[in-house]
Amino acid sequence: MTHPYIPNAEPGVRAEMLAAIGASSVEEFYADIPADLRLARPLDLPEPFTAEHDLVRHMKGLFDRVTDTEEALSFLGLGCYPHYVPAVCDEVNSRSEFLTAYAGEPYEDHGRFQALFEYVSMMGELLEMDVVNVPTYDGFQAAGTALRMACRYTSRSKVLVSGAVSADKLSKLRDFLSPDVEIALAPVGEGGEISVAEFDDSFAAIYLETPNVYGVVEMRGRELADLAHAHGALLVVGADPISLGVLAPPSSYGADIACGDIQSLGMHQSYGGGHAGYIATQDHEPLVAEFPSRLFGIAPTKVPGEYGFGDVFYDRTSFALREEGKEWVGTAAALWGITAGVYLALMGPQGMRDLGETILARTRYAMDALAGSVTVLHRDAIHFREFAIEVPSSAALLDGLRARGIYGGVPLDDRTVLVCVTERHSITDIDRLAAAVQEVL
Amino acid sequence: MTHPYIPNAEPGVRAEMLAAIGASSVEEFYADIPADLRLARPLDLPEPFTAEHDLVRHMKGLFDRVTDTEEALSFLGLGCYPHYVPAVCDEVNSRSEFLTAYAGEPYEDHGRFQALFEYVSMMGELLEMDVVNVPTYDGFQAAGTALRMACRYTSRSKVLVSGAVSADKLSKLRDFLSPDVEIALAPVGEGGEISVAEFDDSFAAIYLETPNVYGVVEMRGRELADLAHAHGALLVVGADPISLGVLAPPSSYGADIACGDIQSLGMHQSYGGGHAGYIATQDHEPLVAEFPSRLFGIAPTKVPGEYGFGDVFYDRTSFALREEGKEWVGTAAALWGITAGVYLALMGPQGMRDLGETILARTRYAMDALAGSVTVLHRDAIHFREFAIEVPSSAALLDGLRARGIYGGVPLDDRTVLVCVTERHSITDIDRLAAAVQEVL
Amino acid sequence: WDEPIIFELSAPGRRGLAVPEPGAPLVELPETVRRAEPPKLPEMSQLHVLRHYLRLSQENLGVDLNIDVGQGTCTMKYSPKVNDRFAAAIAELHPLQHEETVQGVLEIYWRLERMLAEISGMSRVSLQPGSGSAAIYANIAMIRAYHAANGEGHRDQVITTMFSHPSNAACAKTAGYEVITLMPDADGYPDIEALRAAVGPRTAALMITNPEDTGIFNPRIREFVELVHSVGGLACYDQANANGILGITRARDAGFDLCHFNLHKTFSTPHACGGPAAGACGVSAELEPFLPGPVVTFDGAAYGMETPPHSIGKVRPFLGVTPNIVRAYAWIMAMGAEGLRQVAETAVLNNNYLMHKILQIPGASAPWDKRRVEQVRYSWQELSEETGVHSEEIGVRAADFGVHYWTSHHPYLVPEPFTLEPTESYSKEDLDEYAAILAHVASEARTDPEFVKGAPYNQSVHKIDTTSLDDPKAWAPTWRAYVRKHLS
Amino acid sequence: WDEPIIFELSAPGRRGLAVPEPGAPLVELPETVRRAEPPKLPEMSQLHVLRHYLRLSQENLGVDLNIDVGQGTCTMKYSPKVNDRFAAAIAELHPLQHEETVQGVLEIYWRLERMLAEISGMSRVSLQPGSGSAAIYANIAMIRAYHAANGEGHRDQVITTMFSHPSNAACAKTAGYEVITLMPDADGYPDIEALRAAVGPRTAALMITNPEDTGIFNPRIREFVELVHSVGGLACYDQANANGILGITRARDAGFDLCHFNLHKTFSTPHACGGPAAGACGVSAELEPFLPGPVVTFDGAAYGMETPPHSIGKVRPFLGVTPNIVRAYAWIMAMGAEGLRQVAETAVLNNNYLMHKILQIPGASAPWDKRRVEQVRYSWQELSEETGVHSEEIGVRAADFGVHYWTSHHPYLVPEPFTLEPTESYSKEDLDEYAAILAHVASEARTDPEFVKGAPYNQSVHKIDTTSLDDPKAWAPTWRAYVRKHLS
Repeated sequence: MTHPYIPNAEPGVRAEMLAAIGASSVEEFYADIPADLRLARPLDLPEPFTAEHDLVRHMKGLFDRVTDTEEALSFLGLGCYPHYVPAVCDEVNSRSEFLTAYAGEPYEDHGRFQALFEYVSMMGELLEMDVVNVPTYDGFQAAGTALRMACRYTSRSKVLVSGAVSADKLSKLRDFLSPDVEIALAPVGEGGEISVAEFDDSFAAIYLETPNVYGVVEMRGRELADLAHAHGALLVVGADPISLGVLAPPSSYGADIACGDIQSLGMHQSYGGGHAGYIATQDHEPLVAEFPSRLFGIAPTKVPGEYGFGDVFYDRTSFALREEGKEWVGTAAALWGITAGVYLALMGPQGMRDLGETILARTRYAMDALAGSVTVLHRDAIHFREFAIEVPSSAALLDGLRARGIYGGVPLDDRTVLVCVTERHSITDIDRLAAAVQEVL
Repeated sequence: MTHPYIPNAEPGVRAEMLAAIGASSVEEFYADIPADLRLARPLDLPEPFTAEHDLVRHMKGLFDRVTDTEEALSFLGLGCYPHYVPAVCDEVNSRSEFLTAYAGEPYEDHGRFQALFEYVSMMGELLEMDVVNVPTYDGFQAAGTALRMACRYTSRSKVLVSGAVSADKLSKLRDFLSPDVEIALAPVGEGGEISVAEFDDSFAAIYLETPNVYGVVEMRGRELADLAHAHGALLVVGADPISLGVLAPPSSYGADIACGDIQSLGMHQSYGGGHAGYIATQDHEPLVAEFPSRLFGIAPTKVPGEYGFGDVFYDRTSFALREEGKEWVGTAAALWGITAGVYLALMGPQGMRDLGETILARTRYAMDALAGSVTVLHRDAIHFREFAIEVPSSAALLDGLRARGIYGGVPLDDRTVLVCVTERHSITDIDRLAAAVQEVL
Repeated sequence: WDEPIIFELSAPGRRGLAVPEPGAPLVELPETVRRAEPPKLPEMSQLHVLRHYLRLSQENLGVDLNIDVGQGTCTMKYSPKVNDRFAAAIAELHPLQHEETVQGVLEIYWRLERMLAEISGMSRVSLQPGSGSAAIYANIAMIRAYHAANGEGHRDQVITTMFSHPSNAACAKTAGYEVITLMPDADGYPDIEALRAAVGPRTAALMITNPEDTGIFNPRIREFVELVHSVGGLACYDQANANGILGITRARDAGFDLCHFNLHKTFSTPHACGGPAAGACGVSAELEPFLPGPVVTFDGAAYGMETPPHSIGKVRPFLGVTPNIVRAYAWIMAMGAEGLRQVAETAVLNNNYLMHKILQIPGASAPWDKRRVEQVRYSWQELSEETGVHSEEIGVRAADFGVHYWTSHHPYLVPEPFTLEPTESYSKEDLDEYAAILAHVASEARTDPEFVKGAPYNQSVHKIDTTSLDDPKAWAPTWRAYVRKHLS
Repeated sequence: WDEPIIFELSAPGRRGLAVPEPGAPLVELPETVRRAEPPKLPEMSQLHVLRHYLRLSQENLGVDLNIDVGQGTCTMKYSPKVNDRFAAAIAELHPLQHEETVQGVLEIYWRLERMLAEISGMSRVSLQPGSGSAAIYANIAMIRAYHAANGEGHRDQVITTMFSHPSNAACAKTAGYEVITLMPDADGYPDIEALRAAVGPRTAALMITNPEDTGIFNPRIREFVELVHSVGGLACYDQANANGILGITRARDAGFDLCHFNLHKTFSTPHACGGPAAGACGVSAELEPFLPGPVVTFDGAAYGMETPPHSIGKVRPFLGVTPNIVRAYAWIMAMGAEGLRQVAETAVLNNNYLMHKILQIPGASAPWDKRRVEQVRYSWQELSEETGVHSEEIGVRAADFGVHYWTSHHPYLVPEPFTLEPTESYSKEDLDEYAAILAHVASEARTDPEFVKGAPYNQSVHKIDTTSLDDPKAWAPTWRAYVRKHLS
């Protein structure tokens, strides 16, 4: 049978093509592969499900053995968030034209260039910064690259990183900044904020996040920007753009580079498959020169008034210069950039503000609701979407909640659990969590 | 708040538009509606869920209270069938361009005309008939209209209808053929086939289905065609096109009109939402004149070799002639026609034959598997997809099966249950049903 | 794209889908019922089928793509994407599942029925019909059954108006009635004197739209109803044009006995290239027993189904076009009472704004110069007389600019008609752009009429020669007919 | 469509989505952290956002729409639609759910890992990297960690070839290595003498593609690996070009210690305008302890996760780009061993057939005149010298006919390059059509070179003036920069 995915597997057309080429068999084309490298047996793979229906049944059998966050009530966050994804976001990113395109020219793929230009432009408005990259892989990579940018820009090789960063991200930073960049960790203060004791001219940057890993909104951005600048260093701020309808953008208190993950802006959790990273700066040429990612810009065409698009400052990239480019560039997460653009266009300024207010209010409500039975950490700080609680045993609490159909949070350690509340959690959901926590403890 | 679905509800733009018109308020436009017809209070409707997320939660709450045929193991058929729907079918019919279009001209909606022309053309190949309508509502309507076509064509007002037709369809026929057409019922013979005792020149048509309501493939089509023709009547055959990869098309044994439902060809069950009706004849002008539906034909354009499309013989329709047209025409089920076209193109001749063979084999397997514990009706006949079993109590059996997660079939009466088997039912599924039936009885 | 007919893309041996192997012994078919020759369906790989249909889709417009105000009477509005998800959620529900396994869906039916009853003022609603016309037919069937049950089977006339949808006339005729069509009076209203002359002991019903397809609301509608009631007839309201009067006025309040809605118009379910649609029949308490069966019941705890005692029976398989029932329900739930009223008011504002712009185009008029509700049937009569360009040609030329319109149903009582209904979904900027395109084409018609008559220039195909379509020797309603008549 | 920039579609007060009301007291933010001015995002109704993006989508191609053989090295193949369903099925899974609630997904990871290990001959596979380049980086990070663990941290050179993807060079550099790039020898193979000269005690690894981006398979690949091994270096195989050799030859069998696959190339996950993609790193037993963590474990009953003892740590959040892991798994399960071999053979047949057609076009050549596997880097040098038309211009003109191609990465070692890789997804008719379009454009270049240089004529926009994009004073990488520099 001719496989539905391989039109020219049909023997008749195969013979016709071989005849046209003048070859006797496909084997001829493999003549350069030495015999001792040839695999003499078929690959040892499972029997295939060639019939689409049989494949669907097989996959369904696997998916029947998961219980997702719509079946359970989930308060899991820590870098992957259950914000509501508008139907229009899914509609646009599932369009074949976007889903299956790749790297065409700004003519036949004008739509991709425009959609990504619009994405970076909307992010620019949200961040109040003039330069935003076509997305890199994720927020981890964005932070790593932002710090390397700062090092290249300042010609220094040491960075001060907030201790209120997730362990996984720190692991990525350690690997990615190796071997040449040293990481110093700034401790977390009593209030849950970064605390900077020592700083000097050897540092390229201060890196902090807001809201940080404990959900705490950092209050001293301006002060740290001034400190960094006084020492010729940059302030790099990791910020989830979902918060920027209500929180001040990092640029407003002097951050030189903003970065983060855009999964919140219209991407599903997808078991970690919805991530993409942004990096933003002002339009300062020496700093722009340090971006490894592609930057899309608007340009005139030969028809007056018509907009075309193209790569800004392409000769920074590894596509242009191989190892002489900045880091590397390749396929990353463009579709999520387009999707985030759709999300921001749907929300508009008003939607972003309303959303931020709802999240702030519900986070506070949840903290208050849980405070009756557990210790809520950093309770006086302003929290956005996440907060940590201290419990006798993280595992015991979470196991007990899971038995009640609740994914109660992410264990940060044996006694600390991070709880995430978004606009998708109704007051009833939160009350249910609070009641269940009380019950389990 | 300006509703996301109503751009001009925004007060500023509203005022601007009113000013442009020179009206002081929207009330002016309602001046023709007498005060005593005006509703003096707001409609008494539930509080809305304006936030999309809240609506999603509400709907999810409702959908949580259904258990569908992927959660249970279902053997339900009787006019709505669980055939496998290829992903490409869903992809095409969910395209905005098709889903939200309506009735444009053959220029800006060239794609719709071509897709529907291709659908009728593929149906024509399957049926070996030259004229196929743009879909009507469903198979019920198709049968009703086919019989009215036969009556108009023969100028007679009596039809012989097989008793092996579902009660619901018979109900529709009775209503739709009122007040002027008389229905005589032909009994079902021992073997499960139609049995025609008396027939004369007063009849406009014989109507039979194959496979019929018991899943039995009618063997005497040619004989009944000859009988009908001998009396100046037509043979009208209801046939599910899904069977025609293996079964002979009605035209091959002399049917004058074929009709039926195309839900099998790529539509989901959708709680009865996947139906569309086809009617087909040969290219015989007086019979073509009796179609009420639109017929799409191919036509030249002013560019040589280019294909355009348009309505064939438009002046039959109620759009052209109001009550002087044939029955009526209106929005029916075009999207399912397009989808069925996609389905047939995916399947091709080989797929349709393979599918038919699989269904025939599994139906037989299921009959044999159940024959151990219940009486299988018409067991010697050839069955396609459905068969009836006789049990002590339909309700008791089905309740017992349902408690085991199986929808065992549709009760035809207190002691007869119709069981449906398609390519989606694996041998294991069938064995599971057989074991459960034995257990329940 | 210059996309071939699908049969031209076929090559032997290819296939788009594999199906499960039997896994059981094959069944031998006797020759009498075995297909002799395989059907000549196209043979294509999966990507190629997909590509073909994606290209065709791109050769189509749709509400989501253009400023779709030109499909007057059809209430082209935004079908929220989220509602498609809800429709998909019931894809695997079989309509004959036991009631206890489908409580959520029955509840949607029940609640939508109650909401439509409130919107129309009617007592009960059936959601079974597959479209607006099917709902009209169901209404006339109920009227027939009602009179028959009352021993009034002799009533054999149905009265309608020329600006009511043709299905009112056609369905009545199909149901066995003689049809009397009232023409508009000099003011553009249905002629009440003609009605007075028409009613009598043979009158079964009045079937009427209001506002009519002209967009004019008949202010004497209650008199019409009363006149028909006075002779024992029923009054049936075609509410295809309800979008401008939601929450403003109700069918039952004007005395109607039956009405229908098109859920794919007023209640936003997608038009889907011409269906699947969904219709709803609303009836007064008196007509409840005649509703198509089954209807959904609720005993305060569980939902069920029952068939009314004098039901006309099935008008369609199963309970209704459920995906659209679900969508319409979700749409109303996203709007609420205040939202529906905003829909109506905005649709009417948009229409009047657009009318204001269109009437500034030289050569365009809105006959009868009456107030309009949610749409207008305009006329290019003046322009056409001056230039020889017909309305249909102007519409085709407008398509070159990415929009279109349709003229109206035959007969063209309004000469050189075009019918615009902007609904609440469009913005002021959309209406401005649409009016500007028509103004541009109208000016082209004056400066170069032949150019406009030769349109389109910017579409997938050029001007079509339709003569063969009405010639039985030449017409080709399928590819096989085309091959037989033109290629062999 | 002549679609404006989205900011131009904004009007005050409109919105595309409403969000849930707080339902709890609002939190007052101190001024230091409160946003002062609302962001200048567009204000649009939902339909208008949708319409804008649907129109943009129609201004884009993609595998599903065109004959996408021109994106050589990228293995543009059909991504089965059914696999998108599977990807959607895990949309609501959080990556930190307890292992017992995600057994089915862990099983997919586990099984895909085993299948890729069999396909490459490697011992273990990590599916964490977000793309091919990220996988290359993970491989170099493992190499670095391996040498460090063995006290060989002084090895500071990585050797690659000019026709390996630039990310091999760039990632090695980013990881702190000096990069040595081997140029092709006179026959088009990587120069083994140059390798011999390059290897030594400073050699950390060889990072190489085979077949290279020219489509030429290096028959002495095992010697390359052995040379590097002989000085204590590791050999790392970039398998971006694996599509033609699936089931034919395996990385480990040639002695490689590490390799990577691009799941969005060889294993059919969609390219998505440039990601999300997915990469897989395969390693020998010796390198297993260095894999990124966590990896999936299976004890015969349940699936779990663990971090290898000397793991380089996270290269990405969580376990991997799961939607693409699911798609790649489903694709292999639809193919099986025989199917994969058919993929390879057909991709190679298609490539050789297309090469046969392309080389008949006067002015086109395939430098080095060697046998090719799954793609070819061609040259228009002859045509360009004759006509002055550059390869890039020919590609842009081809877009007027609904296809396109990509030239290659810089530097253009093959002069006036274009790189075609037809994969197994395309039919003979597709290849014929594609070759015919290029032949047509090439003949246009001869008859009217200026016309070709002025292309495109049939696209959404005309020839772009790119000068401003490299000028810091004029470039506009966002709309706000454009407004500031050009509109105010």
